[in-house]
Amino acid sequence: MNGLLVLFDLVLLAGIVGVAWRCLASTDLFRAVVLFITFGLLLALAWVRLEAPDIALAEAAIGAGITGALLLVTLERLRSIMAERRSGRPHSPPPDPTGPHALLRALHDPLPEHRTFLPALTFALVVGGLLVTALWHQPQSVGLEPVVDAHMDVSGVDHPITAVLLNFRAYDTFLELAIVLIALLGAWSLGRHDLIPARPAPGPILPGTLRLLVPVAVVTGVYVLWAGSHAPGGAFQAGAILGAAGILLVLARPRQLPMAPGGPLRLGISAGVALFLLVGLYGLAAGHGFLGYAEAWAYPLIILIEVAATLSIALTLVALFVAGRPAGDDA
Amino acid sequence: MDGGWLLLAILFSSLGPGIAIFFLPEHRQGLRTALNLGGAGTKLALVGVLLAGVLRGDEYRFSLPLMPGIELVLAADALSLLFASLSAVLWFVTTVYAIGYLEGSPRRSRFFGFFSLCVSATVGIALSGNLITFLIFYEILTLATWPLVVHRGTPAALRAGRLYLAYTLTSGLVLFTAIVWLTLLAGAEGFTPGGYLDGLAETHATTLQVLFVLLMIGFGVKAALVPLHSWLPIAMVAPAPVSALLHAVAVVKAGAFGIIRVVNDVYGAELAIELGLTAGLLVVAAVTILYSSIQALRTDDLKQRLAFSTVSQVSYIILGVALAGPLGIIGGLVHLVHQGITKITLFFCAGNFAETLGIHRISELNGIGRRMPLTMLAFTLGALGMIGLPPLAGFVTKWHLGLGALESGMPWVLGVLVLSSLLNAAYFLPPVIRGWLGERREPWHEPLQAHAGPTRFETHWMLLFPVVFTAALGLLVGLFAGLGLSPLGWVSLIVQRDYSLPGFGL
Amino acid sequence: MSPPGAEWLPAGIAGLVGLSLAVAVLATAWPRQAHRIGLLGALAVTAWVLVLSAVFLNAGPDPETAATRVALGGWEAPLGLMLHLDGLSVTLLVLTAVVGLATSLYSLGYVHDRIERRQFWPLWLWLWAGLNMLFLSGDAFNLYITLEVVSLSAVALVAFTGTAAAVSGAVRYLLVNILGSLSFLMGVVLLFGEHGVLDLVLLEARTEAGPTERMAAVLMTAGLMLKAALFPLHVWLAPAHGSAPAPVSAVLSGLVVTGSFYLILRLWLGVFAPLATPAFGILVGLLGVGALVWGSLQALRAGRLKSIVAYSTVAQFGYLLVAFPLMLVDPGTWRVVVFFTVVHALAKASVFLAAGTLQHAAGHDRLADLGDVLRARPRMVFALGLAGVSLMGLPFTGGFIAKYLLLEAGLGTVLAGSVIGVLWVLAIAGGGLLAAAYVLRMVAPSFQRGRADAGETVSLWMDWVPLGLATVAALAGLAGTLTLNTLALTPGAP
Amino acid sequence: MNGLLETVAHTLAPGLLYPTGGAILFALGLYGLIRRHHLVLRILALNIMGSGVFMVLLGVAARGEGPPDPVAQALTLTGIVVAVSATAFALALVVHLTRLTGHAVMLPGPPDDDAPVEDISREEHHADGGPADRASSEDRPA
Amino acid sequence: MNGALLLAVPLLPLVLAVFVGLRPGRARLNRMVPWTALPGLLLAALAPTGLEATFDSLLMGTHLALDPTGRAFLALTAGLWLAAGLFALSERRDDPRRHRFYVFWLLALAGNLGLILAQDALAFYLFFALMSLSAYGLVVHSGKPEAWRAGRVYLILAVLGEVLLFAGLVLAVHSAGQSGLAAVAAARPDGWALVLLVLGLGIKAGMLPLHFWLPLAHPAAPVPASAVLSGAMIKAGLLGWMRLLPIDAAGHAVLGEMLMLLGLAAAFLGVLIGVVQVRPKTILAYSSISQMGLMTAGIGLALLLPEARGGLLAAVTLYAVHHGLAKGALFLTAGMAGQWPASIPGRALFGLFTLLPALALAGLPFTSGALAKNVLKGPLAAEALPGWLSHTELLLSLAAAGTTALLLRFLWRWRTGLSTPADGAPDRRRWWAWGSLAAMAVLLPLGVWLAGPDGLPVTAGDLYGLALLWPVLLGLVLAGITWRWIHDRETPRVPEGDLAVLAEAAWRRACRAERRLRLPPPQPRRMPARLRVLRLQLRQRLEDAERVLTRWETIGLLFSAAMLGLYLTLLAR
Repeated sequence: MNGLLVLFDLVLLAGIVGVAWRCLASTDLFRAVVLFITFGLLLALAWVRLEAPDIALAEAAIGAGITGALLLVTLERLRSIMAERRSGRPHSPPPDPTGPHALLRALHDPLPEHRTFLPALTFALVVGGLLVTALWHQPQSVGLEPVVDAHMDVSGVDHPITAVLLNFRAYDTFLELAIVLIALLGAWSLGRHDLIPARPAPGPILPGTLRLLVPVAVVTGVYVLWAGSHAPGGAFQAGAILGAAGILLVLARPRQLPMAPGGPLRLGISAGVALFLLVGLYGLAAGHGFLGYAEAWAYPLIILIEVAATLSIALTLVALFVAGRPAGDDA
Repeated sequence: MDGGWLLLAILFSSLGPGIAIFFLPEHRQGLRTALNLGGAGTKLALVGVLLAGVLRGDEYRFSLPLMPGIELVLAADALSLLFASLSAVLWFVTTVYAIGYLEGSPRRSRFFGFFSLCVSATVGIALSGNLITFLIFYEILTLATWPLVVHRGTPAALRAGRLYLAYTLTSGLVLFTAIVWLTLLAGAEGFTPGGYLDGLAETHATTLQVLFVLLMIGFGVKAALVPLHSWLPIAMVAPAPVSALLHAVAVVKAGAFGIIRVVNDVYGAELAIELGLTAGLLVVAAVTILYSSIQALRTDDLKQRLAFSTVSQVSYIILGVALAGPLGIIGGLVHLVHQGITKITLFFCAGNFAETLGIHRISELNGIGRRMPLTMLAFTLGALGMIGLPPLAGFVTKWHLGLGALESGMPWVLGVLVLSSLLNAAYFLPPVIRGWLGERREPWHEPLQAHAGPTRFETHWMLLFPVVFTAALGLLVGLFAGLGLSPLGWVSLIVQRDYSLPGFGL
Repeated sequence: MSPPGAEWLPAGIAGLVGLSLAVAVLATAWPRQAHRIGLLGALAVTAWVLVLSAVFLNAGPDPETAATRVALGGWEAPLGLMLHLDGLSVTLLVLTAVVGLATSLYSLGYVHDRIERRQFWPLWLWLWAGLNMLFLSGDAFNLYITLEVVSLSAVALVAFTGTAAAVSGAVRYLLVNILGSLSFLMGVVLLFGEHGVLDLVLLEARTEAGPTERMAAVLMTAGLMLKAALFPLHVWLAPAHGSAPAPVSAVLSGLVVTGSFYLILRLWLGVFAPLATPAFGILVGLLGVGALVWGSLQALRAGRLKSIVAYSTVAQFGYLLVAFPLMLVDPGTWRVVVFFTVVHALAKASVFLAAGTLQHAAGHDRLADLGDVLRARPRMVFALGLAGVSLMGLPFTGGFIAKYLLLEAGLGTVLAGSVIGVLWVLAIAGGGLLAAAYVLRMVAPSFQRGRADAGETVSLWMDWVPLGLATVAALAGLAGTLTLNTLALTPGAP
Repeated sequence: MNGLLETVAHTLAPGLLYPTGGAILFALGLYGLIRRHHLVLRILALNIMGSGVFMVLLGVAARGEGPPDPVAQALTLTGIVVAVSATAFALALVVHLTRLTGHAVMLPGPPDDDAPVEDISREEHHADGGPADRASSEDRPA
Repeated sequence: MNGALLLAVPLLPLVLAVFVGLRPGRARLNRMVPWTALPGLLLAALAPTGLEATFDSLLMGTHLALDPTGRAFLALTAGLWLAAGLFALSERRDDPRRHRFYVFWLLALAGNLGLILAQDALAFYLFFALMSLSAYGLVVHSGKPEAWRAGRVYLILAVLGEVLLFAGLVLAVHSAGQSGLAAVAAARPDGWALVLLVLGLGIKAGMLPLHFWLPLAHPAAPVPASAVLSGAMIKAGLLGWMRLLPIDAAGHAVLGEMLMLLGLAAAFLGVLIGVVQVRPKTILAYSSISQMGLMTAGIGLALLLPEARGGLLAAVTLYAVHHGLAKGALFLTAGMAGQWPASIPGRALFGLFTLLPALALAGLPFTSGALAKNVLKGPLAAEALPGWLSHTELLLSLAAAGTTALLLRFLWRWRTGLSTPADGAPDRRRWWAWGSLAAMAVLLPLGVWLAGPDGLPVTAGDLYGLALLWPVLLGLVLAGITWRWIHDRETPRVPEGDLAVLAEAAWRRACRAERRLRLPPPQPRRMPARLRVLRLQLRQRLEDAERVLTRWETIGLLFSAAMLGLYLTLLAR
């Protein structure tokens, strides 16, 4: 416990809180999003400090990366929609209680009136204060670390987090995959992707960069996936990295997306869940319990699941980025 | 348990056809009529079988656990049979009448469906073996009656329906609360002649008094006790068979029957007297009798007058129960039947006048006795019965009530009866006199013939038969009141057998 | 000597999860056949649940040991996840199966467009699977995940018609859900920080009234209140339910909201039981009274059929809140509460389905202009009325039994000397009147004299399922004893 | 003096410091959620709240003497994925909302009474478009 | 068998009433109407003593019997109804609504016959009510305004009488513990029961001051109806008194004195008001009041002189029979005004038939009147009455003088209306009916003397008696004075129905009030406009409030507030 670390912690936390504050206080949405991405990266740093490299990796890839991309593209879409509406209907702004200007400037959120300031502040302070009080009263951790440690030898993998994710608490992980899938189904159900304006990333840099970036990303992804069994990394991180690559591809050629055939696409996005479930049901049938593995088969099965999950996650993330349902899905 | 199936069969003899009728297309008139009459006839027959059984002294009981410790109990004692037979007989008649009355009108499937539901609920009320079962059927009755009240679908009908629901549902809630409370205190006992609350009288006297008031409010709305009666005259907008049902067979009777059950079989007359409950009830009943008679005098609308008369007459039942002596109870119980028969006659007649000749007001009745003698005869019998002239049904009641009042040491009740009879005469004799002795100069306006063609009798036979039947019944039950199976004989049996009270030998 | 079939119980529980998940995954992967998969799956899941509950009832006569816990993957808590089946979860599983089956059948008629079918069925099956998993979950964090599965798919179902109203309702619904989930998760984290375990049974054994538990209770309860649309946090409900497709509204109002409430109940019965104070009961009870009054008034105000029904949900959940102070006096009341929820869910779902049919026939659901269709469709009116009667708490329906038991508990409180108990009794008794008023609003136009016009033709499913479900809701009264006895098989709960 | 230092050191240990930071983030997110109107900002606020939760969780996990609790970390990972899924879905909804209504804020008010509610079971569909097509085409000027 | 006989008497007219009502056109049915009274007459004449029957199933047990009093009343009633019925048959020949008249006639007949046979309170009340109410139809039959007015007064008093009688019977039966009339009387009704019984029956008997329906109803009703009304029906009240009042060995001095007072007052007032009337039937009505007063006094005497009650009751009965027949004949006389024969012998017979009943009423020796009066006065000589009552005999004689004067007044007013029938042929049926009744004035005393029924020892001396002559002479003198001194007018000096005028004024006021108080038609009222506006406003408020709640910041704040609230409540242990 040395002072420097404490100082680092303090500064880091102050930075995180400060960035979050600025993010939420900014009137310009673009600025807010950029600050949020920064916030994500700072968090990743904090996770490292908390000895959670897996989470740091995930935060960087998913929390900052994918979320950032999603946010940015959303802003872009909003701007485009607004512009189109403005040009189409100059004299009839849609109704909005927060004032006519706010609407026309899509990416601008005026600071709210002062009416809610005091109560909101009070409540936030009280809730935060109560939380802190509760946390300060907690005993030093008991935790599950010893239990996990004791079972690592039968988990089939070497990395405790992977063991927890894909063996001890595989059910959670399975559902997590399902949630990603449901989010995509939800987004798809809203309409076809061609309803949503898609804007190419401007400039010639991206296509050029892509040629470099995509292979690197694929390699990194595969590595992270493989490393997951014994070191920080795993399906989600890998999926996020692969997904990021996919997103870049989409960004580069937004109007010429490959016409994904419906059937295989569906299979692709549900492959992870399906495989996971199959293995789980097999475990049930074989007497290891639902989502259980025979000790000997644990490792290969986990890897199998991770591979499928990675692919599905990557595909799903890209699809979420596109946001609309591909035309092929309706065929 | 063996006999339980008979009780269920009685219940389902109207429920089954009722549900079937709901799903019947509008144009299947023959099948609907068959179902209606079949159900009514079956019920009548089954009640007859039950009657014989109970007379033999057989036990009939059906129970179904509803909640832990609480059962749905159907049981047949002499009192329940009194009400059950009344509703079975009158239902049959009313069904015939309703078929005739509604001929050619729309939405008959709905009407008869709810109609049957109503009667099922009424029979359920009659056969209920404990308060909770009673409550269940009581509320079903409320709900099943509403569509009938609003059947015409006019704004007035809907408003009347709303008022009806507001009154009955509110009172239902009060009743509900009271019953739950009572059950908490005393357990879910079945009706016991003489009551089952004796053990609580010492410790919970005030609570029992409060509960009694709540129960009376709950039943009082349906029984149309005076501050709670306003829905009844308004509900007159309903078609005539519905009014007959409301006033004679089901709704009002259900309330009165509930009061009878509470006073006699929950509290027990002795306890009720001891807690000073009957005195209050007596005063309310007396006020109701007089007030509504005066109201009846004030109106020119025939059905409204009849409605107020119902309010007044039903309180005779309650008066009798509140007298809490054997003769008073006999008077009250027998009036349950007598009022039903008499009032249904009157409503049928009013319906006939309205349906055949488009007449709604008393001032238009002049000379109707010549155009519709049988209906007018029936009306006369009904009216005189209501006044309480011998040998009609109403007299038997009044006689016993009078004696009961003296027996209970409350001669002022006799004064109420005298005054009420005078008022009854004052509002019932004018229509009778107008009908027989009045002169009509212009020709009759004949809406029925205009739309259904000439009729063989003075009106459609399905409208005429019930009138004649119930009028004759009203005469016979009074005239042969001394028979063992007459309502009076049966009621005396109830009082002797279930309350171990000596009958009054005359 | 365990009864026959008991040894299959754990496998059956896991199998139920597996089956419902498999159906959902299959429908996702093969959307073209989604409706067929859905129908078969609905039948299979329903059958499975019924058999499972029969086996459970047969096997667990002792309330203390009745819970069956299944270690997933063979990993016992605290390391692994446990599925947890007891009387409470069985009851809700059966409820879900019944409503789910009805909704599925109804949807066969309602969602007939090819493309919509592809969107609808996978989401719906995921929702159903999520509900099954929610009721079976015995782990705090896993509850959060299942809640998310449920809410995300529910939001997607609300939005999937893609209209402005639907999307707007869905956005609000989603944000509220995320806020609620995060609050819940924060509570879980606090508990985990304090005790280092996530399993509810283990947590229950370790909790005592400390600041962490208190804060966790507050966070989780508030979050779930938000999700369960408990007054005054109900405002998302009407827009979401009002603009969602009918079968979705039915499931949302009948099951999803119920799921969140189930969790509140489960937590306060187990983990947080030591924390409850009379003041807490009174606060929740007052909120309940507020819900009853406010929800009913709004239902009386609203101009659209589905809005009325949605606000009626707000009002009806008031009863459940009012029951909290009663539970503090007589802990056994919780079983009544669950029975009430079951009955309410059945009735509410059938009302929504009927409303959907009417809306389909008329092309809108503005009450003022609905008279023609109501008059021409007595079957729907009957369904509305029957379910409405159950909502009012009038006999012979399940609502009556539930109301009776609630009132009994309320009066018991009064008799035990609680002054404020009078308020609860008044609320319980008076709520029925308000319910009657808004049910009457829905039903009365059909009795008005006027033109009858059946409107658009509807499929057989849409015509009959509402009535069938309403009948089930009405007859649920007969299952009162059974339900209460089943619920008694919940270890830990009073 | 030593005692004070120890208390400070104890307070500033990551196991307490980070949870405190997490709590602050949670409160901050809540504050922002209440105060801001734009849906994207609200989504950001929710994400910040979520990050607060994760920070508490990880902080708590790191409180012990030994290596951090892997279960907590696994949970966090799951939470992050869930959060990003929800965010993605929310953003998609926001885009569609803006497309349909022209604004990205939530309008207050009950869904009354004249708001047209479309009934999907009635709609005529064309092979090439979903219901959303129609809604959007209606929404746009002719 | 006995039962059937007894029951048949009232049942026969009832059955016929139903048939006449159902088949109004049948002439043959109409012709049977008068003869339905015949079984009653036969029963009275031929039935063995002690004929009785009990019907347990009828009402709450019905007991019918024929006792000596009943036999006398039955004979009177049946005979009078028979004669009047025959008279009616021809008198109503041209009435288009005669079947209606016959139905009411038959119903009233049934009631009248039945109440005589009834031996228990319920049956008595039943027949009493049947008779009273059916007679209303007879009173208003002509449909003229006068008839409606008379009918209204009659009906109100009849119903009042019913109700009072009902209450009295209930009280009496309650204290007796059983409902047989004999038992009731034996239990000595007192207090309210007594008052109610006297009043209830007194209305029917034309007792002062409830007599005023009589002078209205008699002139309004058709002649035969007036005949039975005055001759038979009002006797029902008397019979009731005889059956129900405590006329036993103890007597009842207070009641007796009261009845004496009322009876004698009626006897004189009836005369006084009667002589100033102008319409013959009105005069007869007042005569009835006067005569009933005498009978009332007779009952009073029986109460005052318990030892002599047997003779007194027999005397009253005899008086009732005598009065019924004579008054019936006189009313028929009024109806014969249009039958003044053209031939001299016819005129002589006509005169005889006219004078006979009149003289009988006046109490001329060898008429029924003489016998009745003698028998009535008989016990008075033996017993000593206290106070003013000691002058009873004188008072009775004075009343007889008044009767004479009144009847002369009747004959005088009646004479002016005499005319010969249009076709000149005498109406035989009317003649027979009238003549036979008139003849009874002399036949009755003869019969009584010869037959000498139980409890009524009649000596030849009772048939005449000079004491009876001077009142008749006094009456003639009085009549002469009246005729000489009082200028006759075409409108009566005291309006017909005396007290009824006052009562009617009150009634009219009540009717006006009733019209003002009339209820609106049974329409459920719409909500008042003000409330409707309020409801709309409330609706708007609710919507606004919900909109405020829906705002996101409200949701957030409420959410935080909920957390805070929950936390605080959890702290409050």
